[in-house]
Amino acid sequence: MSLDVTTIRKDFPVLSERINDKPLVYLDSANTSQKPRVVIDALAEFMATQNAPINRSAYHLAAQATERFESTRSKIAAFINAPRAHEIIFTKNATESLNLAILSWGRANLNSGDVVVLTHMEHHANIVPWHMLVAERGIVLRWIPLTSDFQLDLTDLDSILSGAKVLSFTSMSNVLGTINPVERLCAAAHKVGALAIVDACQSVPHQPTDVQAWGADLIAFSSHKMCGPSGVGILWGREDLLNAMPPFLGGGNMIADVRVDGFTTAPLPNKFEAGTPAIAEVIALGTAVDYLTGLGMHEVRRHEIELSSYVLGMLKGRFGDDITIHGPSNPEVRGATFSFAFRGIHPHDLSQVLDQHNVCVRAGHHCAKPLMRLIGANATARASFYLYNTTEEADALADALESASDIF
Amino acid sequence: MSLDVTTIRKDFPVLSERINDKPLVYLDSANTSQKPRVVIDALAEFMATQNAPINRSAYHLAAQATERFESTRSKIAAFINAPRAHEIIFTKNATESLNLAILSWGRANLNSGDVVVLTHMEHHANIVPWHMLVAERGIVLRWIPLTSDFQLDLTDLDSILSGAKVLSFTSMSNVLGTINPVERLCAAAHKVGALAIVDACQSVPHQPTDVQAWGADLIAFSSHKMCGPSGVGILWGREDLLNAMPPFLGGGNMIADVRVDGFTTAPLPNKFEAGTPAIAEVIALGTAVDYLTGLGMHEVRRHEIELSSYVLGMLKGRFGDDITIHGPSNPEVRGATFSFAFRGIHPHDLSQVLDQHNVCVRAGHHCAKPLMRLIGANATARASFYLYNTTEEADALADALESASDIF
Amino acid sequence: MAGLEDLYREIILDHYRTPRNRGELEPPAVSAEGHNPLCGDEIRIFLDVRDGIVTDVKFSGSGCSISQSSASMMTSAVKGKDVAQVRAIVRKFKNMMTVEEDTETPIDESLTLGDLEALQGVVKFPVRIKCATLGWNTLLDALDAAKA
Amino acid sequence: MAGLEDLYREIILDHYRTPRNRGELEPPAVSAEGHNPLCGDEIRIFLDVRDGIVTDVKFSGSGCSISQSSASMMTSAVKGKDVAQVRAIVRKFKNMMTVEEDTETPIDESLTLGDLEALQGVVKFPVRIKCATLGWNTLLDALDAAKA
Ligand SMILES: Cc1ncc(COP(=O)(O)O)c(C=O)c1O
Ligand SMILES: Cc1ncc(COP(=O)(O)O)c(C=O)c1O
Repeated sequence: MSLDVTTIRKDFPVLSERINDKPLVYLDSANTSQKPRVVIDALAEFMATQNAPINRSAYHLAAQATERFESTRSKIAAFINAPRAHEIIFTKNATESLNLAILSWGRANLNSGDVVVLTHMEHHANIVPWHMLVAERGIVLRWIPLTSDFQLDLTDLDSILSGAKVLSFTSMSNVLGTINPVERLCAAAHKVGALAIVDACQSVPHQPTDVQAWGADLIAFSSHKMCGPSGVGILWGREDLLNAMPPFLGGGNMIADVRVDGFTTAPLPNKFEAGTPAIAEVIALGTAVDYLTGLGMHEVRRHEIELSSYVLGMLKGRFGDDITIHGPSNPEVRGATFSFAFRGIHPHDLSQVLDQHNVCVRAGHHCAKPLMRLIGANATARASFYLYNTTEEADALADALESASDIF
Repeated sequence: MSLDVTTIRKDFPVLSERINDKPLVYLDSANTSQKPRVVIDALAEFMATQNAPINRSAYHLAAQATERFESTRSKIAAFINAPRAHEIIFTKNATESLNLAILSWGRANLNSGDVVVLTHMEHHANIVPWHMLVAERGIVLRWIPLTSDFQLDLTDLDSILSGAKVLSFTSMSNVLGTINPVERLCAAAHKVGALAIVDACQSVPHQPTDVQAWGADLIAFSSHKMCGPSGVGILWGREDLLNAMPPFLGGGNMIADVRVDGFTTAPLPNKFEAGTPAIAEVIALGTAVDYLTGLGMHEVRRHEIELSSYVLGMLKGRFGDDITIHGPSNPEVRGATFSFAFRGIHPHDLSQVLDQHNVCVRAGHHCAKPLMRLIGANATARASFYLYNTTEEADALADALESASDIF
Repeated sequence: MAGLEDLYREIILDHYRTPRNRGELEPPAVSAEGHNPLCGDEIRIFLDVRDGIVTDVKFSGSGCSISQSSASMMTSAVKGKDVAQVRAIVRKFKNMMTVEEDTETPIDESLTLGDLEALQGVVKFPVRIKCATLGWNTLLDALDAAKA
Repeated sequence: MAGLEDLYREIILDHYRTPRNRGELEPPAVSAEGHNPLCGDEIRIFLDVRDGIVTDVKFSGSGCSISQSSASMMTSAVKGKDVAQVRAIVRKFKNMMTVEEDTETPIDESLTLGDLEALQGVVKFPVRIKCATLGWNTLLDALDAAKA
């Protein structure tokens, strides 16, 4: 059974918006996804009729809010096949999740000269916190290079990993679309006794996730890229690992006891959830997970493979060498995210022209400047597709591209 | 002109909810406030028709989202009389704001033996991060004691502050209701060359705020306590101070450049806003600020003084020595937040019985265990009133309290 | 919505008003301390284990009617039992409270919880489950301390 | 919604296609580097200041049509002017772009921006203001470097 995209599109109010009487062609879901009506309603409904604090108060309204909040934790655990719900930590975004994982674990475990391996296709969120540890503790970074088809070059993996304490990498590149072999990488990390951290931002919204099959130690992703509200990130970690990590932010909810001379931490997950969380947003994220589960993540993935095949063929067919797509040519090893260069037109100008046709693409470095330097561009234009996008929208992108040449 | 509370109550959908056919009496706003319809609508409307990333993309939808997001920054700046909008940093809650201020500034500026002064009425959010610095760097904490009327005892202020590097304190106690003399405390801190950090969580929603009149250096507060959505906190800091502080979380949006061998930070405010923020929630917080400004913060404060006078007199009148209110007896130096002990009934049991009457109060340590030890209780019951509460609701609280004696 | 009568059964209020085994034990008895981080309740369990038998048990601290009565009933239920039996009772009680983590090992159906069954109503008030189980989790810590 | 014709005026595209003063200057000329963190554009401004006069100015780097043409027009506008005049022009331009921070000091009304006025349309595309001002902010850094 494949996705019924016509019906799905009706679930997303913004997709029916018209600007200057033309339909919106939203191709920026790798940045942030649109939200289905059920998620918006869950959020508004909670705020209007059930709003209450969690964990702290005993009255009915608060107890109900706590239960609903915790039910999202269980839903997320099931969604990524995490063994225990209390291994799910809610943060504000994937960036905080990664900082928590990297800085909390790193400050407790890494010392001068310790080697951390990253890849050349990481997002700044999986680079800058490591740079901070380079400055703080003198750790050393190594980088896995790329092949000419924009995949990780694993030829020398063993020697790159040798002696490493951590391998931290993205499951799917937000620039190239490349899907990395997560299981293989986690296994290789574990073989040398290194921790495996996965930036799962770009894959969790687009394909089934099984952290146990991956064999990962810590993974991070964001609600806002998977049909959920903004303001929520997720960190999953192995229970023993999270238990051994020092707390990251201090305050209410994360303590067992506080005295004038010290504090003790609460058990998981509270230990890592200081302060009042994004209560309504987490609850609405639960609705987003239900929505995605209802569609079926295998079907979402299949839809995006079909879209990728179409987009790759169509763009090459129409524009030949006038377009350069920075990413794998095989739809099976990539998501439907396409960075490209077109007829020498600067991506910023390109996206401005596309916007006149209501075609929304991102132009820039996509928070991956080291990768951009490798590609040899300051910026690319990026069109990223999701479960609600169609081949007609890909055509609209191509039509709009055509018109850009008229100006420049 | 005083508040028209009857009309205001209609703005808050949850206040019309009935449970078991009895009205809801929400007296837990010090924990989290209810949300007016305009805020819920702004959030839902943005998600349904204007949802887009900010800062990163050039197309119309994204530009519009960026503008609306930034307009909240300006509104918040005006609301607290901050000189520059880019001094406003959005976080996930006041707890993150305090951790950012304390850990970022503290790690760069505090060393073994350095003295930090807190008060005996602080929330865990303004204690635990300091404990973390005690463990990390060997700083020393001193505590300003309380008077018998639950105000700060400033008799020995000069000697407590002598040699201190920081004075960090709450503008209003979330347990006692006590409003502290912020200007005087900031001035005293500056006299000894100490930094003045204000936990403004409990005062910003309830009275006019002027950070320049206060003379504060850094202040923190939360959206969810001031009619805004959950998932957003605010840090304000003096520009020069924020510029000199190292970044706190690393990732996208906070960088000027990232190379394989290091990074440079973006200017304020981005430097402290790593990753995708709570876009829709920040925009809806702007609507909450408009709402509060429309009512007038002076009027809100006056309403709460009137409520306080009534509550204090009525509870004492009905229950005499059967009730002990842990907080100042003078409505002019307190907010409408009342922690109390009643006829020896454990607060948890009390709140359970009140809940049968739909009266929502918090029972517990209110994230202020050092203060609770001073009061000599593990827990108190706390009824906290806001702009939408009435004297009738105070009476409903008293009626419900009466019925608790029947059980215990 | 569950009514208060489900929560505040007479036997519970009786144990709250007249706690059994309240007090402390001197070493060589062991002890453990438990906190309910949400409401501030604190409890201390004292345990005298000799030849694998819990010969004496006491509790101190302060808390709500549910945490105090549950601790009181618990001490009555485990006093004089051998450690294996005590652990089985804890499992059975936590299972009734829906919070037993080990869901693989079967629960001993032959055990009866007696008065403790009065606490079943707490399950309808999920926030209070932590109150009811505070003493029990602390007892487990004390048992571990006795073994060490 | 503003149309593309407001943004991509002919004079802008002309400076984009045929940039003036593109290149580098050797020391003793000073230089400064600017980044647009949002889109990745980079620019480098080279400045030769002698006796308070900007005797030569060049720019290098890469970016969109707006950032490149704005830098190109800027170099034409400031070359040969004295430093005070240059700073006044920068202020006037940034004021037109709605991003001049110093709103107290009056803007010199007698100054004319000439071709640069073509960039006024950028204001209707707020995201692009950073593109238009990138070279100008970098010029200010270079002026500071020349003074030091
Ligand atoms: C691969 C990758 N990692 C991390 C992030 C950061 O996510 P967020 O901005 O939600 O914190 C993103 C998205 O921006 C991403 O694409
Ligand atoms: C005085 C005070 N400080 C800090 C906080 C923490 O705020 P938040 O939970 O929104 O981070 C609160 C509220 O819980 C508070 O009342």
